[in-house]
Amino acid sequence: MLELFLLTALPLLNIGLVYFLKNRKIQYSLTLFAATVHLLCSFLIFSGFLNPSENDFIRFDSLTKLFLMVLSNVYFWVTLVSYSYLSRPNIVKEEKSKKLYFMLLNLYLLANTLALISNHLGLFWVASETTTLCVAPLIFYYRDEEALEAMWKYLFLVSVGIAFAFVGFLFLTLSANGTVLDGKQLVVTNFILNAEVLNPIWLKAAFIFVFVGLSTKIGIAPMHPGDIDATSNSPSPVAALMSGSLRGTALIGVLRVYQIMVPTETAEFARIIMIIGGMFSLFVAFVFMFKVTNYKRMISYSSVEHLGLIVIGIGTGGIAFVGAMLHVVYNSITKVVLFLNAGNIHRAYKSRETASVWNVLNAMPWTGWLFLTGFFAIIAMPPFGIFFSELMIFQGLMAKPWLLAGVLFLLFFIFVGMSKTVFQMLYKAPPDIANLPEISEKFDITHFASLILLLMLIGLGLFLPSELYEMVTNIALDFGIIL
Amino acid sequence: MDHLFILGCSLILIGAVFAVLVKPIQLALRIYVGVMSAGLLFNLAFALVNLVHLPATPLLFPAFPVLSSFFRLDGLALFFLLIITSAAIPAILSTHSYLNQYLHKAAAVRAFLVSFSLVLLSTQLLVLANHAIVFLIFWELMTLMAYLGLLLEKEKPEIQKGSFIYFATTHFATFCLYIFFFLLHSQSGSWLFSDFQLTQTSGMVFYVAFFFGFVGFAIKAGFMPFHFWLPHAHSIAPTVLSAFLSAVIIKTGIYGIFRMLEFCSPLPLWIGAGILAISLFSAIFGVWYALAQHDIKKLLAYHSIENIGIIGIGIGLGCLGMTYSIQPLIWLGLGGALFHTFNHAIFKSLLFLGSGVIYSNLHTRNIELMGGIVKSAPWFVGLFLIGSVAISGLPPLNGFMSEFLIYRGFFESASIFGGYFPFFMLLMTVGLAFVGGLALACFTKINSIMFLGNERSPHLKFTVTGLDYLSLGLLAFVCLLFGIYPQIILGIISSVVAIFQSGESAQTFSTFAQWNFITGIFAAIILLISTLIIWKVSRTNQRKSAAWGCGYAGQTSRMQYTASSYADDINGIAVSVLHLKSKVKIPETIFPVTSRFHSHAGDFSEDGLVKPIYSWIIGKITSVDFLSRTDIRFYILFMLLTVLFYGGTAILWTYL
Amino acid sequence: MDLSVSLQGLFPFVLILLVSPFLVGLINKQKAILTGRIGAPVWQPYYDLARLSRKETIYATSASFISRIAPVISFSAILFTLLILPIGYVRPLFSFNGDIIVFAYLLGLARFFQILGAMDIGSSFEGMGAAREATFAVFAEPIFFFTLGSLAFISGHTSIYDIYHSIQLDEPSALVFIIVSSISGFILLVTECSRMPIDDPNTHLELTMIHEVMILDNSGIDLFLYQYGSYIKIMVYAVFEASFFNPFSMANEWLGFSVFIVVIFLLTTVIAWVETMIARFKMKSIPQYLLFATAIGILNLLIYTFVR
Amino acid sequence: MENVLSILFCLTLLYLVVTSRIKTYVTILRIQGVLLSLIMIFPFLHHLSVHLLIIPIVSLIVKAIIIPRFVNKIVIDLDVKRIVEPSIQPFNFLLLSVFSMSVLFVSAHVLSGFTTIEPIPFASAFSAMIIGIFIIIFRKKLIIHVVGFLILENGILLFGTSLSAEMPTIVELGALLDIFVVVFLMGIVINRISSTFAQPDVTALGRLKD
Repeated sequence: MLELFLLTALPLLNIGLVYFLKNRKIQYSLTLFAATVHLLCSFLIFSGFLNPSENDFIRFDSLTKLFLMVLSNVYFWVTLVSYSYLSRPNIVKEEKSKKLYFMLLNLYLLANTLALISNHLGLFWVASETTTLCVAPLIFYYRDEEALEAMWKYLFLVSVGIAFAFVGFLFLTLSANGTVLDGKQLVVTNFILNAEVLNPIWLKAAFIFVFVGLSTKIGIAPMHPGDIDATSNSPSPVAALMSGSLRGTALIGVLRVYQIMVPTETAEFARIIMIIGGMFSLFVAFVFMFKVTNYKRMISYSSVEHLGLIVIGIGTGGIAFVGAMLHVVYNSITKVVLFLNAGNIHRAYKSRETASVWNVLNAMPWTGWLFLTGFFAIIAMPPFGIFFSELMIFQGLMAKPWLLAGVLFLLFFIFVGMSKTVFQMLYKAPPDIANLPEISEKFDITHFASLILLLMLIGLGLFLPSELYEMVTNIALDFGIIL
Repeated sequence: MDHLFILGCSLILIGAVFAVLVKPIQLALRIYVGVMSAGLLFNLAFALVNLVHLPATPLLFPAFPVLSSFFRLDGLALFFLLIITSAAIPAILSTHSYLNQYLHKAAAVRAFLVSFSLVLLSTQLLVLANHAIVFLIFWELMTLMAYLGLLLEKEKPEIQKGSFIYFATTHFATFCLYIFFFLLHSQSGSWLFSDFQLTQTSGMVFYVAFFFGFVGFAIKAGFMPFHFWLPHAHSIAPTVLSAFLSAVIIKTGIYGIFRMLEFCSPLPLWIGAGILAISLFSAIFGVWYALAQHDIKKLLAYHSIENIGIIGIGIGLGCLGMTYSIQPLIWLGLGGALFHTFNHAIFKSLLFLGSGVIYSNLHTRNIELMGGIVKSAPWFVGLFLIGSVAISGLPPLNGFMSEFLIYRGFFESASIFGGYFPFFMLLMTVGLAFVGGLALACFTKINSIMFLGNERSPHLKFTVTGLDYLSLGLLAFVCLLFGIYPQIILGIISSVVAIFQSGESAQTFSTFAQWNFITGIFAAIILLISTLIIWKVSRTNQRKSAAWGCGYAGQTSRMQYTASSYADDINGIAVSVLHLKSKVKIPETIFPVTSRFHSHAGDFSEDGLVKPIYSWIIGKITSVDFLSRTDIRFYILFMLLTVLFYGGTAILWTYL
Repeated sequence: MDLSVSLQGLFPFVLILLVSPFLVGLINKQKAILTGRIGAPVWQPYYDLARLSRKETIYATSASFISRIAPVISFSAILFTLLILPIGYVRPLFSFNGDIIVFAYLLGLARFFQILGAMDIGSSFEGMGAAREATFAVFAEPIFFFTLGSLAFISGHTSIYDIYHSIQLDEPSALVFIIVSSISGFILLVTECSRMPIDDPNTHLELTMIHEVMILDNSGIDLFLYQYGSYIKIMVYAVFEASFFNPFSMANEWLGFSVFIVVIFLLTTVIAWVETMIARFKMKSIPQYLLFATAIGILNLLIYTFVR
Repeated sequence: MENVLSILFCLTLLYLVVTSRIKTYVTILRIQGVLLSLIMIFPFLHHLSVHLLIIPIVSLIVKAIIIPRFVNKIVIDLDVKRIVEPSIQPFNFLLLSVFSMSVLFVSAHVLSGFTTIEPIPFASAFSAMIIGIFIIIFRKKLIIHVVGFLILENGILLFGTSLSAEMPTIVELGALLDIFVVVFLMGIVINRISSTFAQPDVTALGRLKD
């Protein structure tokens, strides 16, 4: 129970403390402390030093361990840069948002951790709805019209989506009616053990509703718009948090249901659905990469693309599944880098429109180069991790050559569209030399975080640690994939 | 032996570190050049030593068995390592003087130096890779680092455009290679090159794999019609990088094709025939496009396409040899191709580095604005001239020797094959001769317009630094050496080609020509020329006078023949094929008024193929707007429809 | 091969060096006769060369070292082509596998430097001539490879000497083949040596010339080298042409020698006759004319390949 | 008995479709809350344990009292017009709703043939969901969207109770709390939107696009 306590109690305690202690520095230290402990704890769990006990509500299988690690990692870096982000000179309106910032962050950590470790679908549902609730005010950080709209859309769309997911869970219980499962109908492990007795019709219905519902959070097209609006209008650390961890949290819900379906004959159906959803996400990213005029939205669409790719990988199975799991890790890291640096650009140029950003590489060398490197990482250039995970996904897709051809086609044009935007921001000479805003930058904590994360990405890619690989293959094993 | 290589690579990395850390940029540059050239020399020595000891193929990192299985030191890899290092050393030497003009932008220069050294490193490791994934990693790294290298003057719009085209196209090539390697992997179950096998018995897989592999490598190599990125990238790159791009990076595509041939034996006939056709096409139109250019670097880039075509002709010939297992043809074709690859790396480096010297003095790439350089820098012009003669394939320089091998291959094949073969082979020979004629026209054009006559735009002085002379001189020396005495390298090539020769009777180069005889003739020619020149100079009755102008004495430098007019006769024949556009304003009144002539050479592949397809796709994409709704009610509707759609899928899936 | 064979090859080499101005003189004399003049003596080229070699050399102020080395390189390259070419039945001094390629490219080298030498002055007259020279060379090169290359491909040899010696006139198609080849060869000669109807060696109107205008600013020893080089070139191509009829000489050395002389003499007559009777072509239509010659070559080879 | 209540529930839905007064929407939310609590109390009648009573009571408080009151307060605060402007003709909407409800009932009947569902609560629940969604789709006012969302949630609740599955009390309470907080948050956002934009409906929210 110690682990559970470490993972959840500290954030819980912090919520109260932060609420009463108004000094932001203390708030920050407390939150960072909780984040560090969380990171340490999940690392220990990940590497097998701690073996937490499990019950009907809590479970620590490989999937949980991996996603917990992803969450901790993203959360830690986001917290680390939060203080400097909050201390930036800005307009008065935001002062109000800052009061709640750390409290919501702690609540988010608590809810997200619970969602990840939950073995009970009801608990998962409550926890993930709570994550939405604490992210929504964070989206509204800037308190302007766009943020308001984004917050409304995200809140409403995700609430409806989560309601759909709930319907899905109810279908799951329905599928177990009249079987040995009666009475313990929302416990995932029980389902997995008795998958063969489940009613296939309701199983399929459950998957459809869960997948569609949670897609609003994962960002699978066509349920992606709320996500796009939210990540592009929220402050960068929050956007990084959402892209890096919240999408993963929703994904784990889908994966749980899929895991139940794996031994049954309906698994094939789930795979088809996931591949359709993934392909449609790629298509959407493909279309919008040529339409976006806002660089944060562009990064959000890139998230849609990568989550789509992950879902395709999961749906394809085999080595692609392994690739997809690694992709979750790599994508989360890369997205943090991109969003943090996009935030720096936003602060300097006071605009999210690509057209009003020029020559970032010269004006802000640190941010510019890190952003460029992050861009190379996200388009799967070696030696960054995404290169390897995409390669695995492609290799798995070789079994379906036409699909692979389609994926590569879409990815190529996504790359073209994205790089056009990025390069324009980074190199384009300013139209009017005289009216340039005064920009000077020093090496600060966001750069430090980005640098470490990129190095981590290279390290994880090139020298794939055996622990990580073992973990991923264990997950694959849980999903019935033997390599 | 491999500590030489490790030492070399570490020195290259150390060079990059110095470039970043040393504070005064001038000093950083100097240290960089020193350290890098030392590192490259080590690697050159490593390649040479191992090549001499062929066919023994030692391990690269014997201490680390896992790592050493990723790399392979066979003849082909080592030969390309030789090419890379011998082209890289002069490029590095020239870096010093070329970058002097950019020293005020210290950060950009440092970034360039780092990416350049990483390009060098990844290219070298690329050719040694024996593992498909490792190969792909270095392949992409090379692309990426070369891309970063292009950004030295990133504020210029043309550089943004050109570098983007380069990046996007090569990324596309990488995607093709993904498919290629995956198919190979699925066939052999291994990622190691040494295990790859692709036979025609595998049916469809063979064709698909070959298609994607060839397209992927051909894009990199610049075969027509995949070449369109090449003139853009080469013309905007910093010249030292252009030299390396043209001399080495596009050769990695050739390297890939060679490897592919190794995997796919036995080769069906259509591969050889197809490669021959596409190569001849590239060669002819590459040089013809080159003739129409005014931009010296663009022109040289098109010449790269021509030379890639010539190399491809050699490869195609070798493929025919492999198909029918005819040893001499394999030797002459593949050997000629390898030799030409090496030679092209040498003389194209020479020409590009030369154009870099011109650019740093005159700050223009337009040859119509040059002229008269020979008076201020005769030695420099002499060196450039050696490169020009070599690339035109004229004796007694190395360009001739490799083309000679390929010609010999054609003649050889004619005597072996019967039926229709001689006819087509003769057509290829004539095509090659035609290419030679065009190349001659082109290089007389640029040498004349750039160097000779009077200055078109006055420049104060033309300085060529000692390091420039050193690097150009080294390259010119190699051109001359391998032209007169190719036996040195032909021995190596024959042991490299042995990989492709099935059967025991690996022939050596001496079978195909009396090399010593040729050496003798060429030496005699040079001797005769030198004697005559000395004799002529010693004659005292010389004098200077104004040039003959039909009695008109008021000639100005603007009245000289221009590059456009020089090439007009030849290009006039193929205006439509070449996408040549010209705007003329002819004076129509009796008294002359302002008139002008402007010509521009397009590119059929870019203007006729890539752009239309690209803009069609983009047009279709941007016209998709059912997703661009802002109303939240649509999002909910989408959700509902998606559920219904998936439900329908479920029903279909269950009952069909 | 042993020394005696080599020495045997050296003899015709020296002979041709001596005889080549005479050949030009012969052409000019016949032309004069055909136009009803007495004309200069056949020895006139020798006098010209002797005069040029004595005169001082004038360089244009805009000329560079290229002008000084170009004539030498050009001349040397042409000289060496002579060493490769077989004369009648005699094995040349240098004969090796692939010498056909060296032959063609040595002429290319000569042309390369001649063009550079012309362009060195920076005068637009020379530029015009050089551009034309380059253009026509592009289209002339294929003709060479078609005429000699098709023989090489049929015979399987790559040495000019072997190629000529492999010609067998044992069937009518071969005879036709040889005759058509010699027509192509004649067109090649006319182009390469700047004779009518490609170029007019007599006019001194700068705008219409090719070869003459390129050497406009050369004088003294340079002009000597260029002129002598061009005389040798004509001789080379005449020999090239005459060797097509080599098979007739297979039986008997003396018969061969006489055939050789007769053919070359006939050739001079034909050149002279053509120069008298035909006007120079329009510059724009010359490439078509040359492509026509190439087409003849293709057709010829096709017929030969498929009739056989 | 459950079936009767479910049918009543359906009737409220149809009334929802035809009405155009916002006040009626709130009233119907109340009625549905009461109906749901009644349905949920049945397990208690079988077992008679306090444990089973907690959920119906809490849901009665939340669904029938607090939330409708809160919605009503927003309506009054915002001073929105009482009339709902539909973006579809009322008759067509009714037709569509009746059609989808009949489809749902028929398919529920078919499905009950070979699975263990009770057709009437099942179909009623899904009718509520689909009509909740229709209300969101065909109405412009944001407050009506919230009502539509609540109808959807009511449908889900009905669906949940129609299954014999047992949720742990804590989870169920959490779910109710979550829904309450969501609605609360939505209310706050709508308040803000109405103070920021001219009118709180979807036409105001069109800034974020590509």
